[in-house]
Amino acid sequence: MARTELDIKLNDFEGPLDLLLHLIDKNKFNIFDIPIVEITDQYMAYIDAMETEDMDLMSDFLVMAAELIAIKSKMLLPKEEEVKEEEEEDPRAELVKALLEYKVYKYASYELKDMEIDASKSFYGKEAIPKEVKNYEEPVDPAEVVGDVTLAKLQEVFRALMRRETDRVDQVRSKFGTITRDEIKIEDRMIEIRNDIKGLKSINFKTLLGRHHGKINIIVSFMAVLELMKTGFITVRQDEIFGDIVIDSLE
Amino acid sequence: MDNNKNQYAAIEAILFAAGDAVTLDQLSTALETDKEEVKQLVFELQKKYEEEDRGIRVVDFDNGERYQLCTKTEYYEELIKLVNVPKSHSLTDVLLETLSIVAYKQPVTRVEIEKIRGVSSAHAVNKLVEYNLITEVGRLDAPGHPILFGTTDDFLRCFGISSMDDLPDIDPAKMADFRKEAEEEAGVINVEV
Amino acid sequence: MDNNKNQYAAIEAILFAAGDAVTLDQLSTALETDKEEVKQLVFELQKKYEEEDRGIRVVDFDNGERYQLCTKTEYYEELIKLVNVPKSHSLTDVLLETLSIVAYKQPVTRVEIEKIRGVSSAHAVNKLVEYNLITEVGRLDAPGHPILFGTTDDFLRCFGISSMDDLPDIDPAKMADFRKEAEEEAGVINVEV
Repeated sequence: MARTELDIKLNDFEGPLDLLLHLIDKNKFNIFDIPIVEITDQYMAYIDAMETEDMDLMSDFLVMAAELIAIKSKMLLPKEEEVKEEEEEDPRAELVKALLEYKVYKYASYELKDMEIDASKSFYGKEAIPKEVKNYEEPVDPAEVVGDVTLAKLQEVFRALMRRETDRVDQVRSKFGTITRDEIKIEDRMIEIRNDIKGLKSINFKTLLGRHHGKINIIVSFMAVLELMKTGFITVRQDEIFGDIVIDSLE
Repeated sequence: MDNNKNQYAAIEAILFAAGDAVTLDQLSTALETDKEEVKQLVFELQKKYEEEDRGIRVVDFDNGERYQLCTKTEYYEELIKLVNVPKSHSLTDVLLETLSIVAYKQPVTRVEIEKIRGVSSAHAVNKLVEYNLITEVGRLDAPGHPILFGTTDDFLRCFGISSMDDLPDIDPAKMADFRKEAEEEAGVINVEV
Repeated sequence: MDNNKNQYAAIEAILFAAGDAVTLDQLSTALETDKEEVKQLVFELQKKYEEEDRGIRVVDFDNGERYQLCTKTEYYEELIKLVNVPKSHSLTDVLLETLSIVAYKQPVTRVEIEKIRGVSSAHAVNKLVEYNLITEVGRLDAPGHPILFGTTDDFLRCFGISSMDDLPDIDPAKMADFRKEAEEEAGVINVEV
């Protein structure tokens, strides 16, 4: 075969099956009775002349080459008894099946191509949702939102919140650092209290607070009292639960 | 084939495919018809769209310099049903907390709510306003004039009460009780604040 | 007002605004009309579009499961003069071949495609996924759980078909045709395919 005849790049073929179909077509071979020796020779000639840098494609072509050679050698093997021959499968059967199946999809792909050309003449629109619709927010039925939440539940939530709020303030105790940023420091308050009660026999905690209103002040004062008690400057009495706290100076 | 009809169809196809506004010049070029005629055609097409109880119409800008297709406003309702996925709304814990504060402390500012909850509550407040359970009832006479929130009539309706007097008592006395309770629990002694 | 007419207009408005395919379910919800009735309405609308020499038409996908408006092919000439034709990805033979295998054999794995094509097809499959003509439709319950590919709505649009039933026949009958053809040429019958 002349080189010029092979002057088709393998890239022109979709794959080995495509090439085989081309050879069958060109030689007017019967697909059900492919002259395997001839087609293998022609196939190999194409492979030899192959110009492709695509190693994937190359290897696919080589796999087929190996298959063709295998089929060829099977067919060249001496045949056994006549009877057996009829039952024996043609070594080319698998290949023929593959070629036919491939040919079907190849045919379909041509049909699709035509259909695509026709279909490309139709244009689809773009989304055109009016702004008013896009920005629309469904009015919510408050009753649906409330659902089965009762007034009692609402109250319970509020109670829990109030409790939590106090807890949060109380936690300040463990975070003196944040308090010291306030106007009053426990240390300063301790000194103040010591001065306030110096010379007094005893003083009511409420009286001691005096001008020191506010939650933080109460807490700081209370902490200062506890601190002074610990360090032995004062003692603290409370006659009954929730009763007045009475502070006695030891100085 | 009726030539005019085809021209109408062509205009419809063009306006539909373009999506955006198409100029009279462009239409004239595409239809190979002079501008005055195109203007007349579009005018007739507009009438057809009106008459035939169609879902779309042709709007024109700058006295027929540009045309565009758009949906008739009559069908916005259907579009809304198409676009809006109904969401289920309910009072989450966050909303419930916020609502309870507004209910019992109203009128109240957002900052006060946040002070009680200890976290920013803008989203929750906005949601409750959106749900029409709370609303602006005034402005605080303070720097920035922050909004004061209170509950709405819908709030009363939804909780089956006729006025805020029906709210379980959380008047100042009651509030003090709460605090006392809380303080007791926290181990803080009873202090007059 | 004629109720039916309004329904048609509503469908037109919805399809126009949506741009993309609208499902029968969505239409039914938006129109508050049961699905069978909507199907019938759209069917009549399709006929109206045909008869009235309109520039657009309603295409349906999967036997009326989804609907979309598009221009009539007759007005392609006018449209290309104006509308920027979105340079549709040119489908090479390799892509078309791969696509036809997916179309007819879906759901199908890449390995199956490669077996039929006799050549590695990763690149072609990726391209088709990129063009949104095929997509992952599931996983094969086999080692490695390979991806199963199927065609998309864009595939239907691209080839102007409304469902896979509209694909050209390549069923066993077609296969038989090929065989017969070949057999006639050679006058031989001996291989079981």
